[in-house]
Amino acid sequence: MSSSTTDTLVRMANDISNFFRIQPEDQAVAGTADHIRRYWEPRMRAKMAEHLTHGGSGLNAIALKACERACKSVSSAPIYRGGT
Amino acid sequence: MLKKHSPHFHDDWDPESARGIIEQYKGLEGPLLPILNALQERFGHLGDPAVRLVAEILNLTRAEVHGVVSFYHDYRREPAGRHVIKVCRAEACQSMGCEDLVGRLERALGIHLSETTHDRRVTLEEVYCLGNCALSPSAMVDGELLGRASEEKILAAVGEQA
Amino acid sequence: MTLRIFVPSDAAALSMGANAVATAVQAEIESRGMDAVLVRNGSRGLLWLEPLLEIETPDGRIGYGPVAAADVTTILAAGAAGAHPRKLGRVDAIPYLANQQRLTFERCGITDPLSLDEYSVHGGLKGLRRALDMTPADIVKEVIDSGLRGRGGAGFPTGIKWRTVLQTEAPQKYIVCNADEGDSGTFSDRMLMEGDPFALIEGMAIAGIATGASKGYVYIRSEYPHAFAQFNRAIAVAREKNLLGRGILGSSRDFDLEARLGAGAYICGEETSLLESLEGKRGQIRFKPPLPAISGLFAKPTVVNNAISLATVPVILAKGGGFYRDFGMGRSRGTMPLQLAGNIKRGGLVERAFGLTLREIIEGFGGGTWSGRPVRAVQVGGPLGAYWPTSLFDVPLDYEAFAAKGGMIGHGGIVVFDDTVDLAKQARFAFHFCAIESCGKCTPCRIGARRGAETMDKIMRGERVVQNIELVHDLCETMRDGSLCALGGLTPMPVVSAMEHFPEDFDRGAAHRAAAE
Amino acid sequence: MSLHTGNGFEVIDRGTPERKSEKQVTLEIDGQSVTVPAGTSIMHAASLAGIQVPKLCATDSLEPFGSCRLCLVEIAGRNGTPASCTTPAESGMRVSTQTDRLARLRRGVMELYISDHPLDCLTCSANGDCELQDMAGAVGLRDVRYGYDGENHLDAVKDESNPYFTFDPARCIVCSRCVRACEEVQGTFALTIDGRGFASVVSAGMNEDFLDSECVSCGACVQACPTASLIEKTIVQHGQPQRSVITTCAYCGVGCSFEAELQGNSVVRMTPYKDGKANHGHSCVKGRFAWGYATHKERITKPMLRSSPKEAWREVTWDEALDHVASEFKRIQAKYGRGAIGGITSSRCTNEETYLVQKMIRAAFHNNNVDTCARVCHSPTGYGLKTTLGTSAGTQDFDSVNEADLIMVIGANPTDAHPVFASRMKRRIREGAKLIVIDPRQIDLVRTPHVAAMHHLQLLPGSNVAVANALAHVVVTEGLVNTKFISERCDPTEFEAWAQFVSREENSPEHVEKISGVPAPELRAAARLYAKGPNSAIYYGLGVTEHSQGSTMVIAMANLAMATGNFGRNGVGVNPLRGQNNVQGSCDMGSFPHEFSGYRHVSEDATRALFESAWGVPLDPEPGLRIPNMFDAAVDGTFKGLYVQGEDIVQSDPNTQHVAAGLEAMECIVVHDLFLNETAAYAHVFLPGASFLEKDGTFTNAERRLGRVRKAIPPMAGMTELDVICKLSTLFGYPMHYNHASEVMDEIARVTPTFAGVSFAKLDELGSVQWPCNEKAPEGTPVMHIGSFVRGKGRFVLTEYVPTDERTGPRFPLLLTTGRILSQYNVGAQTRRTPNIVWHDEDVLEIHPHDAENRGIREGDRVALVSRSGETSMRAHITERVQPGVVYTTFHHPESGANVVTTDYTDWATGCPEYKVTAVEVRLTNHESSWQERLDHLHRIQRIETVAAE
Repeated sequence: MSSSTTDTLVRMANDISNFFRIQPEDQAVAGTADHIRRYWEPRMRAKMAEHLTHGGSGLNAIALKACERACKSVSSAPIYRGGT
Repeated sequence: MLKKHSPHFHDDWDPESARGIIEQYKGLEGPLLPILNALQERFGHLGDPAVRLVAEILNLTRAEVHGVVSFYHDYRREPAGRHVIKVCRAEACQSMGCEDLVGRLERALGIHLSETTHDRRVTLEEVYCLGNCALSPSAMVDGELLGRASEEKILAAVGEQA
Repeated sequence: MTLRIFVPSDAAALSMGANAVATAVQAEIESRGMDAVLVRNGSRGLLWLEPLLEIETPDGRIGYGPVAAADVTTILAAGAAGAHPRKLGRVDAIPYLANQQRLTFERCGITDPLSLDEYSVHGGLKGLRRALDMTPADIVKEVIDSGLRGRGGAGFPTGIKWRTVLQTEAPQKYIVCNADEGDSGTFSDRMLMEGDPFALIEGMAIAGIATGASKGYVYIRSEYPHAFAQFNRAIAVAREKNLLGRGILGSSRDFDLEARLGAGAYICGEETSLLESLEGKRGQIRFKPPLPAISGLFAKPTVVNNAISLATVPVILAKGGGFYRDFGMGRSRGTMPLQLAGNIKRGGLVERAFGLTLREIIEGFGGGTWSGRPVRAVQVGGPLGAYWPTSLFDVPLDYEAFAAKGGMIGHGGIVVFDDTVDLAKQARFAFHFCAIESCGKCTPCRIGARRGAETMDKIMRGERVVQNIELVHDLCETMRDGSLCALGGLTPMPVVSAMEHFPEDFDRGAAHRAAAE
Repeated sequence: MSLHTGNGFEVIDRGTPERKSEKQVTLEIDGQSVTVPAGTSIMHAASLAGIQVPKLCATDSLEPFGSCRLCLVEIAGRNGTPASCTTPAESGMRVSTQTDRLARLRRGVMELYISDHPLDCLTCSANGDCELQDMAGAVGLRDVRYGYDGENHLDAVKDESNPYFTFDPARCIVCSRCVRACEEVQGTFALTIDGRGFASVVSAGMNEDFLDSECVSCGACVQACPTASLIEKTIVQHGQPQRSVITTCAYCGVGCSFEAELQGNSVVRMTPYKDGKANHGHSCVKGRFAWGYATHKERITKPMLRSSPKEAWREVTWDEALDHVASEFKRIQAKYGRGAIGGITSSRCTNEETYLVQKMIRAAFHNNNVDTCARVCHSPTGYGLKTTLGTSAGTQDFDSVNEADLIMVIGANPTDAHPVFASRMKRRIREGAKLIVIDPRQIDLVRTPHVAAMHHLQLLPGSNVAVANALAHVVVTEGLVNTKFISERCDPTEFEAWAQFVSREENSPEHVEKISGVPAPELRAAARLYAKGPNSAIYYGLGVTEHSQGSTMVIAMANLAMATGNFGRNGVGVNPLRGQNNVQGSCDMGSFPHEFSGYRHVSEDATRALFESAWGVPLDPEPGLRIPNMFDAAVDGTFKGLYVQGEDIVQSDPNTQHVAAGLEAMECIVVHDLFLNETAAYAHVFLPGASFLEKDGTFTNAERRLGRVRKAIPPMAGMTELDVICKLSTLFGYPMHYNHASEVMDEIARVTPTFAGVSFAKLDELGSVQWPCNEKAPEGTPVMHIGSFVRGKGRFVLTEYVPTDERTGPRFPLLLTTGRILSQYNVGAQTRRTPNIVWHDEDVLEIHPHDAENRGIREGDRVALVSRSGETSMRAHITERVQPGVVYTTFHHPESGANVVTTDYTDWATGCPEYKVTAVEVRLTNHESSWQERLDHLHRIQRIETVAAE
């Protein structure tokens, strides 16, 4: 697994969280997590999960919480709940 | 004085003063003819650079400006001679022998109507009515109207000012 | 009392050396230390007498003419009471002038054209002041009642046009004065703008008030540089004296106007072409409808009137529509400023009520030809007017009477030809002129005029004369009924009238045959 | 003037445009009673009554002109013979169109015309398609009595400067239709009449050659010409067409309807179809003329294989090629897993083809690794509009612009990129609509003859969101909000939060001025103008989407439009100008890895169940890889096989070297295209594609309009994409078979609620239809969100301005932004293979005189363009169209390598690349960049080996 790809994922997660950060934190985390779950292919989430096991360096606070929520259980059932 | 008496004299194109002229009139409603008249007054003719500049400032295409310039008899795309003789060839002047007068002038100047002498001194043109029909035949030399015009009278008008 | 000496600054007078005369007068006043002032008036319209010098006396103005600069010393030395070969006596007693009925040209040549005070003293501004106290509808009614019809040529009732503009709602409306006086044989617009410009300004202001238009344009042809300059000077005076601008003459009404110079296009005398030109476009004809009164300049409701029509409005408002209506005959009411031109002994401007005959004008006022040869033809109404023989000289001047004989009054130009005229040549010229001045939009005019001239050439060369005359007749029908505007539509009038009244000039086959024998 | 042979869609020219009026008038024409809207011309009314009045200068695409005088009629009780084209019908009129007098007049006019016209009908290019010829017959002209020796224009010199058409003044009848078409239809005003009277002659510019004039070669003049004066060179060369097929242009997202006119199986002309609802008979230089690429000699028509990209291509049979692909992809899946392969659908292909590609990937590959080139252009549009309004598409039809009072163009350059729509927009502006342009560069619309923007907010690239927030700030703080609209149509709580957010000082124009460089008073004035409307419409392009905040900006625009009540009627809305012909369609068809057709997420159980039952296979509930992530995964070694249909990812995707690295890491790359494009250099299999002329299907344009693509000629390679996908899928173990594209559309309609009412039969009947088209809207939906938003309440979402990470600094002090020009299209694969190259034969770098001066750069110098990603070189063009600090280029030529320098920063929501903001330095150079040298090498290999293979 190349580190550059991980860097890309970290940047993507941060970018997503930066959009939501204007909202109250719980909503921001939820929004970021939902976005990642909806749009990231399982490999990407798995790779992020692995990065989290090493501490998730580079992720900002919201992105870190969101990734923990969205990427930890990749193989779990569909997470879509409707609505955006 | 030269300029006053030779309104058709061709001054070198000067984009800055042309721009000034255009800017002066561009606020008018329908500013194109006043601008073209003023530019021709200043430069003696309306060359391609003038057409381009007018188009640019008025936000028109050069096609439009060219279309207008080419429509009106007065506008010149090329400079005229230093003196311009316009001889009236409309009916009132016809009744008083203007065709004969035109022939005499052509022979005297060695040019045909719409032409300029080799030395660029005189351009001979026709015009249809100068509003002086009770004193036909009429001519206009460098903007000055002549009544009961004759070859002698017209050539004297050019000669005096040459 | 300071002596007033008048030398016209009218373009016709200038064309005969009036400036040199004026300079001589000024020099004479100074060298003699006279208590005198030189006034540059307009022309009286006695153009064969230009330059006409006048000296004011308690008994009236004494005229001299035509005067050369060299005559000035002797004239002033002799004084108004003395004798002089150029002396004409009291100008207003000269029959040519005494026999006129001047309403529109009441002041022309009498006043200093740029003195608004003089204008006012001589009856000016009365109409406008009255109009300012009237409702627009009442002003329009007054003009309708006067019976004034467009003096540009079409003869459409002026007041009706105004009513349409008045009734068309729009945030902006315009008064456009058509001073693109291109007809050969006409010069009344020019004389008026040079000799009594405030009359036109006042007339336009009244039109503005009557229709709700606050802006006017006067479109002056470029062949009239002198009139353009003079009229602009008058506008400047009018603005300064609040005849134009905001709250004119202290009222709550705004009206301003601008003079615009044409660029050499006879067609721009047609109202829609004129509007295109004012908008800065090629002077191509617009189709109608919509009428300019509804969608005219910049698509706004627009009054387009001839300069003489507008300059006649002040006298109508000042003296009432009924006063004006009492002049004239039939449906031709009021007076018409006629212009005597061409090969004529006494050329000039004659303003008379409708109804007198061509003979009275040409022989009475005009005195026959300049050349002294017999009159053979006369063209009334400009280049698109009919050529008439002397046998029609008893037709009275009246729109309908002229139309009944296949002619038109047009803008009142009368061009006289002596017996040297070749009517086939004149017919060819009618086509040729149409070809030169065609805007090029509609096919009958664009191609037809060219082909007409070419076919006339063939006739004049004696080629297939009968067939070609028939072709010219067919072409004339195509142009008359098919053209978009009056230029193409009326070009057949001089052609057909020449062929009808002077057939001998067209039978070149016969002439050629005769020459061959 | 085109033929309508055998296509079943006859179009009658009624001479003057249709008029709309509540008032109807009834008149009698030649004894027939006819009722028409007030304002209708007599000519038009007659045509409706089945009476064709002779005419030459009149055509119903132009306002009446009244010049030819053939259409004269007589009206009972009126003098004269008025022209029927310019005379409005009035109640009670009794009109005669045929009388002896009229016949005489018409013959008289025709006699004049013909006296100045060549008498070579039999050898004339327009023979059989000439209105002058038709009219001479109609009026019974037998003789020209003037002879032919009069003055004429027969010796006038022909202008052949334009690559596509000639102008022969000798055949001109001076009807001014060309001049008027250039003005009224195209809005370019490049033509005029020179001179007057008999000397009148049509002139381009100042009597220049067409090529040197202001002409943009849209073809409107040629279309309008009633004779052979303006005629296509193809017609001069090949003669008149025998048949025609109505189809949809394959260039931009305007989706113009065209008639492909043919002789046998050769296209000889493409003419815009008058009843086309997107273009109303208009066209641009690309669709009208630049179709020669379709049969260009570089078209690949045989499948090719090679074991590695270093080797030569080998021509093979279709069977061998497809067997190879199937076995390679199976091998890869067996070795690396189900998710190791994927595919890219094309925004240039039809809806049906796109649908099948994604179906193949989902159903046969058993994963969701499908993406489309819309990823790199308008994916943020889908995200942003879906989030706020509930639908991933523009809100209006093109005709809506006719009712806009204020047009705001943001990050789009319509006169270059969407010229046919730009002409309509310009016409509306000439009619009085006001214009605001938000763009870092002075695009033509800012000031072009007869059009001038009231405000040009010349912002720094990357500051879109800040500017949009500032506009919103003014709207909210100055009380310009449409409270009635919001209370009825939007979520009030979310609005309140948004209003509070935009009101913050950080969003004030005065603060945003510091970020964007746009003066605060300009921002305030623009916001007021927009809010005042009354109908304000936003049109935007890739200058909005191709940013790290592309989706945020789309949301911000939707917020602004909601706050001012600009949705749900004509003249308003938020409207993307889509780049490629079928970007909208490829998105609609489920090309994105996370959603099925109709924008339904793969994780929705009910949707998946619907598709599983329709397709008969279980489907993956997890989203697949997006294009940039495919390259990442390839570099990571988990993604090995890629099928690419009709997209040149190497040239068009950002950070070329990263793309190349990803491709080089794969084991089987299949390129399915017309030409050996840049991506093909990395491919193992090349499958020849079919051009739009060779197949049936539909394209969906930027206004959600489905237009039919109809097969005009047989596929040059023997198979269309539809055939190939069916075969490939079948080989892959998932059999697919469709007899015709219409069957694919039937399936799409079954599984997609917004398309439920769409069928080829309906399209043939209506011409085209805009989705949603279903039971609720059987004839489609021109304007969306009437009454309520698709998602219910309109949703305000906070849009904080988050600057991109791409920053200028001492090393890279300039900002590069990119765009396109009129004559070229996208990566130029098509237009570079046409004479359009005369207008643009290389990409250049636009640089402000100030920046050029500082670097010693003169006009035309070769400069190196360097970014953190890479380096390329091109010639410099010094211009004040760009502001100081900003440089600009196009990406139509592969040699330019604009994307070698662009970065891999992407939109946070969709991964759309940030093409529009790259920090760069520019310096003089005298050689090509190393990347360009390598490209030359790659090209040489491709070419030599391809020639060898032929």
